[in-house]
Amino acid sequence: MKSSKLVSLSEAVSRLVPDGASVVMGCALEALIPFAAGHEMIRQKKKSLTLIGPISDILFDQLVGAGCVEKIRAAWVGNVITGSAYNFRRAVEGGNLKMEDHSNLTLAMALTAGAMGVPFMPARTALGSDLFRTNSGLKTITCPFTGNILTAIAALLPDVAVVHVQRADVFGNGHIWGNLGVTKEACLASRHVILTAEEIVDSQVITGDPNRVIVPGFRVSAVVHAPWGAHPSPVPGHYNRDHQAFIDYRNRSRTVDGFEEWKKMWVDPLRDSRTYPELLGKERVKALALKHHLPSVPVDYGY
Amino acid sequence: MKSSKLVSLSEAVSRLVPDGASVVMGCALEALIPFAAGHEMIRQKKKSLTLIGPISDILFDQLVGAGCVEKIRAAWVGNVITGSAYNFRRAVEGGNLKMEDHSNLTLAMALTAGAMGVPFMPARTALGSDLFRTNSGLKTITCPFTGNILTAIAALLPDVAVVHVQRADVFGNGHIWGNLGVTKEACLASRHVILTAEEIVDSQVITGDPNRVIVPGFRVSAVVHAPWGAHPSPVPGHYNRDHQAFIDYRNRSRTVDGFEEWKKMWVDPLRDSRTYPELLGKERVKALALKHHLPSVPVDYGY
Amino acid sequence: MTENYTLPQLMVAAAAREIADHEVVFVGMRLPLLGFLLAGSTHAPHAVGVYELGVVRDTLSPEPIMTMGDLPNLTGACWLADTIDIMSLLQKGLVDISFIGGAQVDRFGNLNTSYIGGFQSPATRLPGSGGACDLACLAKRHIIVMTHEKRRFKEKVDYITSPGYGDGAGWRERVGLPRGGPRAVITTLGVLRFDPMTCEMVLVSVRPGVSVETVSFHTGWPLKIAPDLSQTPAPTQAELAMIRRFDPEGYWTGSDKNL
Amino acid sequence: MTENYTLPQLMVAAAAREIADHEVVFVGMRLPLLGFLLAGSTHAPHAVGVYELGVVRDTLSPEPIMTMGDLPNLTGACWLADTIDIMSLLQKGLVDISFIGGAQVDRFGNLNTSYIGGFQSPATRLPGSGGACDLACLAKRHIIVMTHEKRRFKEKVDYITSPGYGDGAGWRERVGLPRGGPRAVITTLGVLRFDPMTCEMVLVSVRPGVSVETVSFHTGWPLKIAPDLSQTPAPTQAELAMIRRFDPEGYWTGSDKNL
Repeated sequence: MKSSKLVSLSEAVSRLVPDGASVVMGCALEALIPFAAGHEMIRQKKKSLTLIGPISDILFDQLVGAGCVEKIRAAWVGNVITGSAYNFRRAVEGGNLKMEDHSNLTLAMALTAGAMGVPFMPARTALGSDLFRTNSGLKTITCPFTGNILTAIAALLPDVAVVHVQRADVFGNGHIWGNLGVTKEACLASRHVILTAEEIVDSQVITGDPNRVIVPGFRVSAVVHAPWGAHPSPVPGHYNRDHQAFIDYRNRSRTVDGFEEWKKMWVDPLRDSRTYPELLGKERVKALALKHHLPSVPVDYGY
Repeated sequence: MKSSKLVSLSEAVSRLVPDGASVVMGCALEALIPFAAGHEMIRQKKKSLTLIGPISDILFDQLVGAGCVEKIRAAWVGNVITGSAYNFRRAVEGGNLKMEDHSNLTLAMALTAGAMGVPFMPARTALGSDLFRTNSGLKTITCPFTGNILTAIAALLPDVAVVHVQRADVFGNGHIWGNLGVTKEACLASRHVILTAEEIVDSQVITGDPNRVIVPGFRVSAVVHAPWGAHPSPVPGHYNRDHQAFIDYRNRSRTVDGFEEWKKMWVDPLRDSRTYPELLGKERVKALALKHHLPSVPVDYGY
Repeated sequence: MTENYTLPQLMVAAAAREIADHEVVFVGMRLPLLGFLLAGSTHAPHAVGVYELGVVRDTLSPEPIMTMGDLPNLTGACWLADTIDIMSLLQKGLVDISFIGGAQVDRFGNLNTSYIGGFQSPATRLPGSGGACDLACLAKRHIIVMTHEKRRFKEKVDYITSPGYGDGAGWRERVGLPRGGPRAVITTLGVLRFDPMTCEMVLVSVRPGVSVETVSFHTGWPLKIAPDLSQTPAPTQAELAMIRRFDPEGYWTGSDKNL
Repeated sequence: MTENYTLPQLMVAAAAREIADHEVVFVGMRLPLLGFLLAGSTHAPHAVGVYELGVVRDTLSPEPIMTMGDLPNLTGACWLADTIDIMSLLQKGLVDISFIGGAQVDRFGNLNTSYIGGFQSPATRLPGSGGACDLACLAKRHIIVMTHEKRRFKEKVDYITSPGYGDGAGWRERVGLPRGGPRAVITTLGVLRFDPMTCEMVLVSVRPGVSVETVSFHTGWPLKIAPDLSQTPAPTQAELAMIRRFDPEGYWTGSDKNL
């Protein structure tokens, strides 16, 4: 029989995210951001990581603040509803962080190239912009058919993709729904995939609807049970976005000391992701839970 | 309010498939082949069509036999379980059909380029093959980053994609499940999209599960109710593949006269796509219907 | 005069007016998101919103949203898909209009949201492009929405995150951009458009109570003024009511803090 | 000797033996499909099957299937996706083994499934590549399965649909192919492999009851014979029982008609 890939968050991160690894996260943009996994990287004091992702919405800022990051390859690093990411700003302005500037499209196409197994993708974006000056993975080429000037975007091939899903089986088959961002491309482009899942379910729930599988189990290296593992970002079917947490983080992270306080409160106490809902507290859990349930109409995979 | 795009098959084909049009069909490969729409093109005596698709499994052969086709851009034209497509063979061997040879990957990437709005895609396939001699949309290029020799595949931009789906609303939002082939890319690459649907359903069924939508309604030009509209190919959730029909077609189409007989029996009598099940007969409908129903577990799109 | 609206409300209303019915709108964050919702609930009910997260919707969300990633924005969407699908609509030229904010802009509408003070040793690192560069390159037209200050309206931006008209007429074609360019700049002081011949920014309307001199003073180059300069229309009561419905807490439009 | 198996059954068994456990197999149509099912139910239970339609599965379908598009092949799959996703696994080098049939093959394993007699005015137009060209270019290794006849085993094929080793050693690297090449040819008369130095086909086993002379006679070039030539193992009773389970009507393996 197939063997289970279910491990603890601590084991997944310690085995698959060595110092110096390149990690793609926050692939669904504002939703399903794997905060639990990122916080475990902070607890394990990872060093010299390269972070890859479209916008990250404060997760990258937290890893930068904790000193885990050497380089970021991203389109945007900030706090969606408040603006600046302060650790990120301090690090770049202090010359302590390498930056490769993408747009959302160049990043998506770079991961698509990695997923498809080609060394680059041609695009019509970014021409005339200064992204070419702060991203060595962009060059201009001429189309062999039309003569158009195009942007060639070098493939991104992360060491590991960390993806939060709603439900997964122990073999690594996971369901995701909602807006998908660059999740599929990131999984296929990466050497390893870690799934953190709100729920671990019977395999038949997953293989009973194979169109919702984001990446086949044989491409996944580890599955972790991490309820509320994407908080404060939203998880369709599970919980709403915790806007207040993003505002609180902005306020705390304005100073280095404030960030340390935030970290002491939200990252350090946890040794096992299963206790996160306790840390969050019953009231907040209740406030963020779905109030209106809208189940999809089933489809038939019979024969 | 939004206006309905629901029209008869006859109107959709007459309005959106003029003589000389390029039409992509059979996008899910062996499943969901839009035979009803293809047969309507035969009844309307379309001329000089360019057909685009990965394998087509006898649909292209039927249109060639009926004299509708000037050119085929495809990876494979035949009958999956019996081999040769006889009208196609006769036409190519007689010098009456232009052929552009693709592989499944070059065709998928050509449509992907069309969908993405770029003039070509780089690939690592087909190098050293003679596809380059019978497809002017393939050239070799050098990767600007790695120096690798690559195949550049020119974008395909069909005039119209004809796609059979399981269920759609009248606004053009359609659900598809099962293996998807190149359906999404074909829809996005094409100027117009015609959906033929097993069922027309309330819009809330579709927008209640937006991850199953194959292409957003604003990109769709016409929706047609065509029950059993993909027979004899299989439709997940609705009916199994009618193997005997493919074998019968092989036997009939071995000669020009045999093909004409087949056409008289299966294409000419129909005036309305909704009456096809009558032509098929109750027994066959029953034999092909699903015997084992396996509904998916719903997911929650609430908030 | 006493104004019964905030500056963000004025800008949201001005942004909404740029959207025509039946258009495909690439919806961004903050004020442009509200502008799209306002347009969709007033003069442009058939506008389709596409969101870079992987969302297409042509109806209002069942509850107010703070950002496009909020779950009500997924409920009843007509497509939930991949970012590349949405960006491909843009790259193919199927997006009619989009909106971009910026920290710095020059007279040709080139925008900087990346580095203040040069990228080698920046004084300030801003969040970056996100989708803005793509919108500026690939939408049929885009609208710039930003605070009007001299330090932001610069003779030359420190870094081009999102190309406008480069150094003037013909530049976009020369660098290979397939279409588009900025159509208007909606600011805290008025609205500017671009001269079709020179591609230079021209002031076409000023906010009620603001003088041309004030606008010029806050602009870092000698500002061109349209001969038929008008007043930016104040938001109507109906528009204000609708904006309050979409931003009930006033997080975005209650004061000027979040511009 | 009396054989208690058909030629297709022999070939299916030989094809199955090429698959190792835990491998990712790009599953084709006809005999290779049966070979994969046989391997998965005998020595390679952890093999993963990927199908160009957009299917990945690591369990047997709940009912026998005639072709990969049959609905039982979707039931319980671990991924239903786009063709480009499956082909991308291949292009990235994640597919260990695949199988291809052919109408013509030459000594370097180049295959023709497109045009007999030159593409300008072909005597016979065959269906074409399908995914075969991609498998031949991009799988880590591929296996050719075909009828052994002189008109098919040609000094030079009329058209290269699916590249083998071109004109010999070093050719694949020269044209830019990233990996792979044919590993074996399973025919109605025996099994051939490729000399690692010259990349030329070498007969390594013959079917029970067939002589080397017969194989040479049916080959269109002076055929190299392995010094340790053996006999192709006949399918075991257990293998035959399993093949009959997957092809209960004997459509593919009941006689030699569908080779």
